[in-house]
Amino acid sequence: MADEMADRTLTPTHPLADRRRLLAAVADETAGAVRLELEAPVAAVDLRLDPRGTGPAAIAADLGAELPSEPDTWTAHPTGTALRLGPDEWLLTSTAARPEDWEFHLDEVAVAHGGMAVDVSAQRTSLRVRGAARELLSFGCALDLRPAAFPRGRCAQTLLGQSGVLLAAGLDGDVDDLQILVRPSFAAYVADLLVDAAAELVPQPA
Amino acid sequence: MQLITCPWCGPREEIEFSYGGQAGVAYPEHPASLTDEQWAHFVFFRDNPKGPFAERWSHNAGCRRWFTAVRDTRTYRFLSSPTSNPELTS
Amino acid sequence: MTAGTSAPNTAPKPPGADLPEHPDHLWRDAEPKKAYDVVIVGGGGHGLATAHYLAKLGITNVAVLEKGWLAGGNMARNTTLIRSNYLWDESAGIYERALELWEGLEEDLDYPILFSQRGVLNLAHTEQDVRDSVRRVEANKLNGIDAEWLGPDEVAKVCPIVNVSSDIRYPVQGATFQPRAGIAKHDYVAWGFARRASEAGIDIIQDCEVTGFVTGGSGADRVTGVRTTRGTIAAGTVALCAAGHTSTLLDMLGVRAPLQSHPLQALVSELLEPVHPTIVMSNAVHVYVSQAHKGELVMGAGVDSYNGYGQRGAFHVIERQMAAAVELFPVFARAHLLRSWAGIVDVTPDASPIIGHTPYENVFLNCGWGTGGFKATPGLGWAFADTLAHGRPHPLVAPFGLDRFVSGALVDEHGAAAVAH
Amino acid sequence: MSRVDGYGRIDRSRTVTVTVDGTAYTGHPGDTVASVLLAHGARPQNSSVKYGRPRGIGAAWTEDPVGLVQVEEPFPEPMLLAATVEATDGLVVRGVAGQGRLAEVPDTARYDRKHTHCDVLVVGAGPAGLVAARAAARAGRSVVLVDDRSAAGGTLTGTETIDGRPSLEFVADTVAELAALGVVHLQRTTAFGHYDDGFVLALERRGESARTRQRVHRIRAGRVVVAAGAIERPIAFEDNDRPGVVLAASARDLLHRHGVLAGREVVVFTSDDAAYAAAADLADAGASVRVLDARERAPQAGRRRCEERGVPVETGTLVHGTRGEDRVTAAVVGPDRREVPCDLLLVSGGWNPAAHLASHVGGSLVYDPVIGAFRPAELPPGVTVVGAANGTFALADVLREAGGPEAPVAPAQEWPEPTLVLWRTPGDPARQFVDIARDATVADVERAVGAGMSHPEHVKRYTTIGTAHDQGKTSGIIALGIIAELTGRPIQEVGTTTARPPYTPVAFAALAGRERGDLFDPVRTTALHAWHVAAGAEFEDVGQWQRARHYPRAGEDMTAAVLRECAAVRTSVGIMDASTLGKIDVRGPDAPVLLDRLYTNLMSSLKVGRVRYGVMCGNDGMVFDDGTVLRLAEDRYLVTTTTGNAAAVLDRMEEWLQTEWPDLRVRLTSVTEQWSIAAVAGPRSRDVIGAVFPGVDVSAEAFGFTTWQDTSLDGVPVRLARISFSGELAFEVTVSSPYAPALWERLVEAGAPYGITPYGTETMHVLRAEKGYPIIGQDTDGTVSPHDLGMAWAVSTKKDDFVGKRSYARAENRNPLRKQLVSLLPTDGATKLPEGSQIVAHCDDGRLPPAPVPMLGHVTSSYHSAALARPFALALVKGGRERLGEVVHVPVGDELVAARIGESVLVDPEGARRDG
Repeated sequence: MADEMADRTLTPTHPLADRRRLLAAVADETAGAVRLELEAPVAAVDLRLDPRGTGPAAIAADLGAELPSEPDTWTAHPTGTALRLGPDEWLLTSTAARPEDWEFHLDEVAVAHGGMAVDVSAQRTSLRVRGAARELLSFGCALDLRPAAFPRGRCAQTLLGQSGVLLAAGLDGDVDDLQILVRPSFAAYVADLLVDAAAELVPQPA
Repeated sequence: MQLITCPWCGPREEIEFSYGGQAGVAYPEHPASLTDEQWAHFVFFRDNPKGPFAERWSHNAGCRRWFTAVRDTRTYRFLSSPTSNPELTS
Repeated sequence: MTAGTSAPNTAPKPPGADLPEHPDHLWRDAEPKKAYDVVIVGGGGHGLATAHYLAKLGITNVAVLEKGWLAGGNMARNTTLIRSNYLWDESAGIYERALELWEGLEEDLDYPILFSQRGVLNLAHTEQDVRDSVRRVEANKLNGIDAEWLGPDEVAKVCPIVNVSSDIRYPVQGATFQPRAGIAKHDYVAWGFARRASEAGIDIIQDCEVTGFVTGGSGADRVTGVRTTRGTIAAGTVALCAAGHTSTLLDMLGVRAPLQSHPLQALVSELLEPVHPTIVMSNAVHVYVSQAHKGELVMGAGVDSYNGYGQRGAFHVIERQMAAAVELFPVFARAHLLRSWAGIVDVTPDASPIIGHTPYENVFLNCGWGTGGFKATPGLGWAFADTLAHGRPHPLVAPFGLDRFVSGALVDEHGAAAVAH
Repeated sequence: MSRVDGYGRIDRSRTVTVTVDGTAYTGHPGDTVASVLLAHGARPQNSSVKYGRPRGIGAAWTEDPVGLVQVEEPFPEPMLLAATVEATDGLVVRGVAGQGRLAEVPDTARYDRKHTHCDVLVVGAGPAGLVAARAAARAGRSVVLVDDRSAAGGTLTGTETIDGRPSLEFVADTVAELAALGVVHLQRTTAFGHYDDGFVLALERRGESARTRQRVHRIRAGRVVVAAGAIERPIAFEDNDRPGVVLAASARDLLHRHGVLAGREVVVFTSDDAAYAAAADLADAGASVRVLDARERAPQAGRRRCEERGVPVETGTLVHGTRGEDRVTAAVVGPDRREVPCDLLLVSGGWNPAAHLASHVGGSLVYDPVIGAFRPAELPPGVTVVGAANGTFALADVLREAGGPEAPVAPAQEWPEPTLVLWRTPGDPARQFVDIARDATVADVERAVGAGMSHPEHVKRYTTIGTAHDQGKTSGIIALGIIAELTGRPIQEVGTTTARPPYTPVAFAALAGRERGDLFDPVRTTALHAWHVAAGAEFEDVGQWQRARHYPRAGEDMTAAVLRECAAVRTSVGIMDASTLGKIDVRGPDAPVLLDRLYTNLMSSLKVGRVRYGVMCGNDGMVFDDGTVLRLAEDRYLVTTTTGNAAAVLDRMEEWLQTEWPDLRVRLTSVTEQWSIAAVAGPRSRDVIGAVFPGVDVSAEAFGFTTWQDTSLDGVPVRLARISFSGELAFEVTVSSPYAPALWERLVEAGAPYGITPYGTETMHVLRAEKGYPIIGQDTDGTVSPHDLGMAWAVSTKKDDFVGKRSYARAENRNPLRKQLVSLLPTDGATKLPEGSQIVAHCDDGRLPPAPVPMLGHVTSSYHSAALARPFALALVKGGRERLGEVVHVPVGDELVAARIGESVLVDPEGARRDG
């Protein structure tokens, strides 16, 4: 992606650029209990396929990894992840491709199988919560986020406060973390909500 | 606030869903051939039973799929496991 | 009362915390007779008011059938707002007639119904709110209804506890104000009507649920009697005043009406020193609050989204209402939610009631008031009694016939009516 | 000082000072305001709501019908029970006379919500709750245990033995075991509401010094175990409201929790065994105690314990009343009304199960004549009630019922005597208080019943019994009992009143939680928001979005700024952020079919590369939304919606697609935030676009109106479309949102030579109004059809059907007097008609006729026009298009303003300007 970017002088702006410092401060304030990080934008398409058709296999062959077959789960592929959003809907991300190429390429494969791919790279922005992520989100999310109920590999579209979000558990695997994908226009609200809730994790003076 | 079982996402909080009212009210084949009264009944009139009611719900904050379920309007309890549109489930 | 007089060290009473005494007799619990000229199904506010005004027309061979305890449905559960500042002429007509009657009701019923005209503010928070508000105020004025548009500063003068600062999420841009709007004590209103009707010889029959209707002859378009849990009662005319339960009755008659019954929640705080001099409603920031006579804050929450006859709603609706209340009235922060409950409101596609003829020539319909039923009580009772007496819709209710959904002549209060209630 | 050494779970090494009604009292951590007052033999200076009679402390916890205080410091809070307010240093409270007082300043304390999930939620950490929680936890369930008191143990005082050990040792061990088993154990936490599917709301009081003062736990449990105990039942007798009349178990609780002896000379009036424990304990603590048992026989064990302590027990004896002024000095006993001196009169009429939480979710109750109370009957799935809450009172039975196979054991009670159910004793009903909080007496109940009221709800409303802060926790059942007596019906038949949330009062702010201030409702902003802010924009709320309304320069008001911005667009070039428009990618072979069914006009005939304006209606034929439709490919469209309706339009399209036409091969994807849109409008817009995109031939011939082209800027894909909402030559520039700020800068830079002017929504509204383009939601209100808007041209006659078409054939839609969109020009050429103004017929005398005045319609939009150099308006007028040229009147304040009806298009009706 770096080379692709090289010829571009039109520079992108992160939707949460003005919250970066605020979010970073949380780690210190909570004595490391929880960390909030902005993630670099990635290419993403909304993939629609008949799950009973030949499409999923074709896409899997192209990606070199199976699409998640279970509801509300995600799988990794060589350049990104595939999150299952619905019966006939997946979100496919790539850190390697340019958004327009990612759409064009996957669409080509999908259309041949009665499906389609639509570029949604800028439709969501991503926040990563590390550490006490599950507890932090419990202040605004009604979903059962206990590891047993929402283990690594699970994802879910749900509500965080009053904003729709797409949550994914443990994308890195090593440390317990949650990824929050949210619409850019709601991102500041979600960031402020999390920062406010993080105060609950600040160690109380004895 | 009750749990509603989305056929795809499983049990979720009521606020994630939007209500679609009575299920099984089909759009008329030939609206033009209907009398004003028949058309009015399609547009405005819906059953309002005290008891089991087949309803449409949409899991708006989740997978955005519509499904139908039977619920008792007295107890609010869902009587049937929701069934989603066959076209859309694996 | 003796405890008062004989009580040691009687201190001054706190303002308003005390309520007037009730009469020693309210109504006769009647046994159903074999037949009545008019059978009113539903012993709520509308049924009882209709009975009262029928009596004024000299029609007293009347039964009011209540399936539970008198006025125990929405009448016992509503938040008692009375106003007439509706947009459309048709609505303004019936609600304004009701307000006129409210203004004389205490005398008419000889009952302390605690009608208190403290005015209602309908807040505007967006440019479109402002347009809709001005539109409604101007329409009200031309219809002879008291109404004014107030800027934020004037809003603060009328109700100093409203947060009119510009730094809230949806700043108050102004409000419509109807000074003659008010509240009344719902139970007393129902009991006042019941007492008058009972005095006039009308039978008030509780624990009497309608289980079916007797139609005359084969496929006849008349109902000759009403089957109830206390026997079959012959009826000359049948008036349906069953609010949220109307569909159940209509199903028995094989008649369809565009009604959906939803839970509507309300709540009160503990008794508080007077702090809120008027009534405030806000659409954008959903708040609806007044302070009742004893000092409790009375609030109406939103209508729950789904059909329900359970007389209970979901808690997130209450939580959202509380958030809105604290946003607009910061001083409410430590007031306490004391009790919450729910009624069953019958909602129509155009948010206006359905009144008038049914396919049965002697069965008349009154339903679909949604959240507006209480304020209309005397007006509806007055016009519906006239409708029953003459066998045709009174001009004030004529626009609300079932046929409007066929013709398309709706009275759509969604767009412009301020927040419900 | 009635503090007793060796009693109480208070920290005597530290003291706290609380001020009540101006007097400072010292207490200890672990005290409540009530226990501090009683320790000093004092009471809050409050008087009753109706008769102004003195009120003391009636009970040790939430069932107290009296004992209300108003907190003044650290922050005013109305109507709290002295018995439930923990004594903290510096606390200032006062008694209340019926009404509480709210603070005049906003509450800055933090409140929040936390979601918790568990297999089993146990409500109550008394003996039943502790062993129920232990059993569940030992079985490997995830357990949450909440209890409203400051410490676990419930009614256990330490005098009992469990598994052969002092009960409090058992409590301590169990609490430790629960912690070890990972149970989430919350004290000072009241489960106040129970909703469907195991959803329980619990309020945690974390203390005034905590960062977050109160927290609402939203608990979703697989099973809810209600172990909330029972509430002791008083007995009504004359002047039973007098300070010093206290529930027996409460006095015992005060002794064992707080080391407070509430009286020295104690009379215990009971019809139940439990009060004997209170008698014995108070005697042990040094009080002189006398037991008056209403029953003919006293329980053997109880009698023995009393005899051991020299506590006389009289059976078959009733208390008829009390003597005293501000507090009780004697009990009036027996038919001969002899006076038995006392400074504390304890009462126990038995126990009422606290099964409220089961009732919240529709659990039914049945009257049990043996205990004289309602106990749970039918329970909803997933709900269990154990222990006293279930009507099981003896400790041994409670443990067995709640503890399962590993239940601990307690010695069985020897020879219990059945409770005598006694609502009142003989006496003057007007002095016998049923609901002390509401000053409601037996006489009031008699009057209610005499007035024809038989249903408890009627009596409740007539007498106000059960409506106070305690919601009738002690009075409700007595009222029912007396109604039953008076009407000669069994209680079960009289019925009960339903328990509804909350179990105890909860502060509004606690329920608002985090949804306050900035977090009350999300503020949605576009990728260009920072630029607008820097440019000094004024914003307006459109739904949750904040859109730049105008960009005032120094000294400009909105009118001036908007006139300037309008002029710039009409004479040179302006730029606006149109990113909030809803955008939906419609994709699939049947996309044309779907759009033909949803839009009033034809979309299948739209050629790839072209753009068409479309109108969407509901089944009722009324305009629901509008926007442009770009055909991107044979099987692909990009649909735009109004800002406010973006979500609603997508929802409606999905609803049609999924529930009516699932056979259509189409998929919908929201791309509202994927793409940002800059609208560049004005005669010089071509120069600006040409400069930024030199590779694009922007000539009218190569780039015609209502066409679009894809291009790129520095390798970033950009879409250009010639769409105009102002009537001027205009381009919409669409780019992936992260690149919008950079692209916008390029456009502004390129426009500098032409004085490119950023303009906001207000200017956009003026420009479109000059062209007669309606704003859905402003010029429509859900009762307006496309024909009413003069958009018959947008309603296809070729299509058999589309959503709403059938409704146009209805009688009302053919009514010639339907309101139609027209323009309105004030004849004085100066008055800007207020939006929303009503329109009446021309009044020759210039005066309004008396009300009601028929209305012809109303002003939907009204502005000052730079192009017309005058104010103008759009209006919906009955039969408007038949009235062109007519003069009507518009009431503005006390004036009648004459205005002439005209065509809705006022600027460039022939559309000559759109090509520049």
